[in-house]
Amino acid sequence: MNFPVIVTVTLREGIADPEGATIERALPALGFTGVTHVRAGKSFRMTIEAADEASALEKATALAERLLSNPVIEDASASIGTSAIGGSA
Amino acid sequence: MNFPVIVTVTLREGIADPEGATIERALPALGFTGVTHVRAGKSFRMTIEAADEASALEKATALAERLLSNPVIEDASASIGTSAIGGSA
Amino acid sequence: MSSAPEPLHRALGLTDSELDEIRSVLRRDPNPLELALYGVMWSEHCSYKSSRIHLKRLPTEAPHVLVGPGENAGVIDAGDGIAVAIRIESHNHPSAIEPYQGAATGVGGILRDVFTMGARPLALMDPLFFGELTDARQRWLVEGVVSGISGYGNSVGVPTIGGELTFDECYSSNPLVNVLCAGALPTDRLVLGIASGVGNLAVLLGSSTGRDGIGGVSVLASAGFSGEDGAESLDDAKRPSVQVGDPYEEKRLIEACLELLDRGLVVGIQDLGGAGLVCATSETAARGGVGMDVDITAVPLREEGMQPFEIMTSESQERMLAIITPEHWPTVAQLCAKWEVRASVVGHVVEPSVDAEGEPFGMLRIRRGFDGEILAEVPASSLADEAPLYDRPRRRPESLDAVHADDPTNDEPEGSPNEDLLDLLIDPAWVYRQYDSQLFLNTVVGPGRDAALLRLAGPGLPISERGIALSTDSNPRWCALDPRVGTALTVAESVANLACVGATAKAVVNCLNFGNPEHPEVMWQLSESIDGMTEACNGLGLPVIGGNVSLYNESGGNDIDPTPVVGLLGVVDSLIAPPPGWAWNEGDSLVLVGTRTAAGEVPFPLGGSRWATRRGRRGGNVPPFDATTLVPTIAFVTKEIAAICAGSRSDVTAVHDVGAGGLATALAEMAASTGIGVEVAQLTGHGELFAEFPGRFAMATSNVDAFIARAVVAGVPVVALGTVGGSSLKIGTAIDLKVGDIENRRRHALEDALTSTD
Amino acid sequence: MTRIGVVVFPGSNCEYDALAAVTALGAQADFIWHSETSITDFDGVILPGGFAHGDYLRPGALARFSPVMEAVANFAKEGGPVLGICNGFQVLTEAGLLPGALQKNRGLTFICEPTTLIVESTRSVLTRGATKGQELVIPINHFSGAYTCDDETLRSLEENDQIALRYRENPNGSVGDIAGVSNVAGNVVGLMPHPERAMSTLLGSADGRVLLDGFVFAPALAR
Ligand SMILES: Nc1ncnc2c1ncn2[C@@H]1O[C@H](COP(=O)(O)OP(=O)(O)O)[C@@H](O)[C@H]1O
Ligand SMILES: [Mg+2]
Repeated sequence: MNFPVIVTVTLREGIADPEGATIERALPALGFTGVTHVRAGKSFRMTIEAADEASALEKATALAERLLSNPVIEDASASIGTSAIGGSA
Repeated sequence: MNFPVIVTVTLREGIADPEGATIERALPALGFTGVTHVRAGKSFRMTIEAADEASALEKATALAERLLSNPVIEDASASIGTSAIGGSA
Repeated sequence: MSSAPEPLHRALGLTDSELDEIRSVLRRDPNPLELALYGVMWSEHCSYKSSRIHLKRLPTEAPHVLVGPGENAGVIDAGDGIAVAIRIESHNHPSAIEPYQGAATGVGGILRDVFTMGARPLALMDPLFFGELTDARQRWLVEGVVSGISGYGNSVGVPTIGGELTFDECYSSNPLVNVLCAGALPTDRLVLGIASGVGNLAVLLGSSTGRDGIGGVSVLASAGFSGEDGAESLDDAKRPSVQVGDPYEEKRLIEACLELLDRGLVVGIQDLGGAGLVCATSETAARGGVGMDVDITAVPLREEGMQPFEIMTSESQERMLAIITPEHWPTVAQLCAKWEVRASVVGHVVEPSVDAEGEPFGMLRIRRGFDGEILAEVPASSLADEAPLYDRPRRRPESLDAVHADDPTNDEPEGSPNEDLLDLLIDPAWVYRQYDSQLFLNTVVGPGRDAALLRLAGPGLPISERGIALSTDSNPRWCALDPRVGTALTVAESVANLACVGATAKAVVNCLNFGNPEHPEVMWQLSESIDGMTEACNGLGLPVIGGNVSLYNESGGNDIDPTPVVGLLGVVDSLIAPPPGWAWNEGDSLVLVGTRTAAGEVPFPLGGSRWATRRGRRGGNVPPFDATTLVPTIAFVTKEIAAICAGSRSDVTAVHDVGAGGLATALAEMAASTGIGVEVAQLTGHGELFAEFPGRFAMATSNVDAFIARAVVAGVPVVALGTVGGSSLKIGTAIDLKVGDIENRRRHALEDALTSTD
Repeated sequence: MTRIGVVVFPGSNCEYDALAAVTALGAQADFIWHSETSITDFDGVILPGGFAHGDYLRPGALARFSPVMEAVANFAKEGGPVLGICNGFQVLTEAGLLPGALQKNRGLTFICEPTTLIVESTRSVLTRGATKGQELVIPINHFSGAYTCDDETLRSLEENDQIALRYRENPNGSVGDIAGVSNVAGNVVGLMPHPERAMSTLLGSADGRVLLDGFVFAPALAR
């Protein structure tokens, strides 16, 4: 079975995030107030073939930790998505 | 009230995604099979101050569309997160 | 939306008379696919139908020209068995909607034009034009475009060694992003985009094909032409035609193609640019006078349900078409596999057909399988070379007389000229610091000075002591006042830039950015500009070896100012020491080489100068172009500096041409670059501070008598202006500024403007 | 004759420059394609700059899985000198052969400009020809060059004398102004600046020779 999966990668707490900080600084000028703690990261969508949801998630977690993030500076988490892209194939 | 929000930005369907394609090509050699339709994107976590969840989401969506993505090639979506980062700051 | 269904040919951008023309070529009605092929190939962008009759007037020949206009890139013989290929192109419209990808794919496209010739790309340049930075959208465009060029150029591994940066209201809705690429090859390896040899294979290399950039042709999807599967949805038609670049794919493609060429495995090679596969197959077949069968099913696709018209016209990036002999196919396939470059045989070179008069011609056939159904069948050259040419109406703008009369030359400065000068200073370092400008260990003079200077060296090239110099120049302010003289002066400015690094100019490429050619005023500007370039090139003995025309740069009915961009390539015969820069030494004498005033004691006009433009004074006249005084001055400076490059001792310590912003700006830049001031005793008038007339040089010398004597012998006007020293720039009674303040203002001008938040 | 291997990944782009620098010093240099599984007959290995595998995902993230990296790790384990320049440094950290990570520059733009480096340790194979405190003008050219590590790692780097080079003026936000680090043994070293671009005054600086000469000509030392 095919499962849509989303992996999100964020910088670990304590690691400086200049991109998030830059966005946060720019917000008030654009009229957005009350937005704080902006952290920039990456997201990956994919389709994973597995026997069931649990094993799809397991596979995704392994992928997230081994490849999609650098544990020295990043945290990763995987979840089953509502709509992965490209199911049409 | 403060709401943890996650904004995800992905390339629109039909727009080439060389990063996703390159990652997908590399996977089998790393022992990951059955992973397809990999699409790389960005994610942003933040804390939004708003009266209620709905208006936090509204603010996040406006932010996502106006600042965090270029609608010509990207789709953005906002959701209330389970755990926004950075309460400690 | 209009309700009356538009005839298909018009929806595809073809006029009724163009449809008639197609009918007479085919001697029948075209089918929708054929119509789509003509639609893209006969577009202004691909066919140059409005500009071609004018471009023919440009001088294109010189003994060192190996390939002139018409090929993917122009090529000159640079000596020592090395040829240099160069090309410039625009990517204006894509950059306006997605600045990062628009600029990035512009870089990718120009690189392919150059390595198509067998040359390894060694240098990029990026002339950029935006609206004023007080507008937030312009700041977004600048950041996007610059990071797109940086992101693609750095990653693909070609240094960006210069460019231009112009801000003017007229580019607000229509930014210009031009990119130039130069590369080098062993002269004996030159290849052309020709398909020859019946039985040879056309191999598509690189990326898979998606629906990228199927701009206008996508009407076919909504016009009910759906092939047999009818799978397309309305979404397909609305799909943005933005292309995404993949520098990693391009890098591997460059290495694979150069290795194919090195090993003699290809007969001809052609990049896929505008109009994609139909352009590459029809051009190679037309040049070779042979036919070509294309198997639509052999093209690797990235998306499902793609129809033949989409496959043939897609502008997916990072693709090349190589023509090879069948026996080389296994080796080619293996080599491509090593570089992880996809390779597929998509075409067969076939016997020419014979027309009604018994003349042979190459037929392009699009088929479903090489032996399968024929979906389209048209003479290749009718697509590639036989688009109708137009002599569109031209008219000198009626307003021009009034514009000329509104002359700022005698305007008195209001307030302090010190402030005027500080306002003119802008260091583009914020831009070029983002570009790898050093790769290949060739960059002797990088971005930020008058011209870039590179060692003529690179992987696989014969050893040489030579250098090549490059400059891009434009002056839309001049060209708005007088497109003919303005263009001629732009060429002069470029030649002067090259002289500052000791290089002798060898060849010109140009990118002609103009408005809507259906406006007679725009056609007049274009024609005048081409005449001006012709006049300057003839006067300076320079061939034009390539170019690009970008029309329809307009928005809301307003055309941009005429913006011809000149790219100039020059050669330094011996480059073993760096040329002097802008940095003079305490105690040097400052001299001005070149005429101080226009004819007699008349000051140079200030029309079109940056000084006047900043004050909102956009009228007046430009100075005349005069090759007879320019040529000896340029030759003198070139010789002085070339001697230093060749390792000779010299009393010349600094040189800078007087360009945009005039003499005051040139001196301020020199002072800022070294931290040492200068005192100039007197001036002929305030106009002399800011007048812009190319072919004049501010130079510093440690032996003013010897220097002046040499200039006099060469018959070149020269005058000692003052003495270098101290910590201020003082010019007569007009300017008195601390060098530190100049440096500070100049260094931060761009970043301050980009980070302002209003 | 000393023979240096220059590893080439698809997407590397400074491999010719590294080759030219090594040959200019009088040694022999040859490319090692990333699919090679062993490194034999080399006295030292350089991982050059560029964008291995497009730098997709993260710089070095995919390159670390190239077959050659196992051979590089073995070569290093046996004491062979390994130098990662720029992207090569990023690959070495991703592969765990050097501590820390390289993040996007503080200013979020690519930077190409000359920097002044201070030699901090002369213990590494790269800096052994230099003197402690020596200043060298060497250009940087990167987007992700901000050296990052946690406090504990930073302390151990200092304690073990693993910080080879620091910037005089920090251009990118690197922790502790760090420009280059080595492993504990000193035979694996990575730096963001490009010594191969500073080999001749014609191009602006010849200070890179001090570093590369040390790397190329005392390779057997640690073995
Ligand atoms: N967009 C850019 N990209 C790279 N270099 C640039 C760019 N804009 C300007 N430069 C560099 O800055 C210097 C000054 O440019 P410019 O003012 O156009 O010079 P000039 O007036 O002498 O022709 C040149 O060396 C040029 O190459
Ligand atoms: Mg210029």
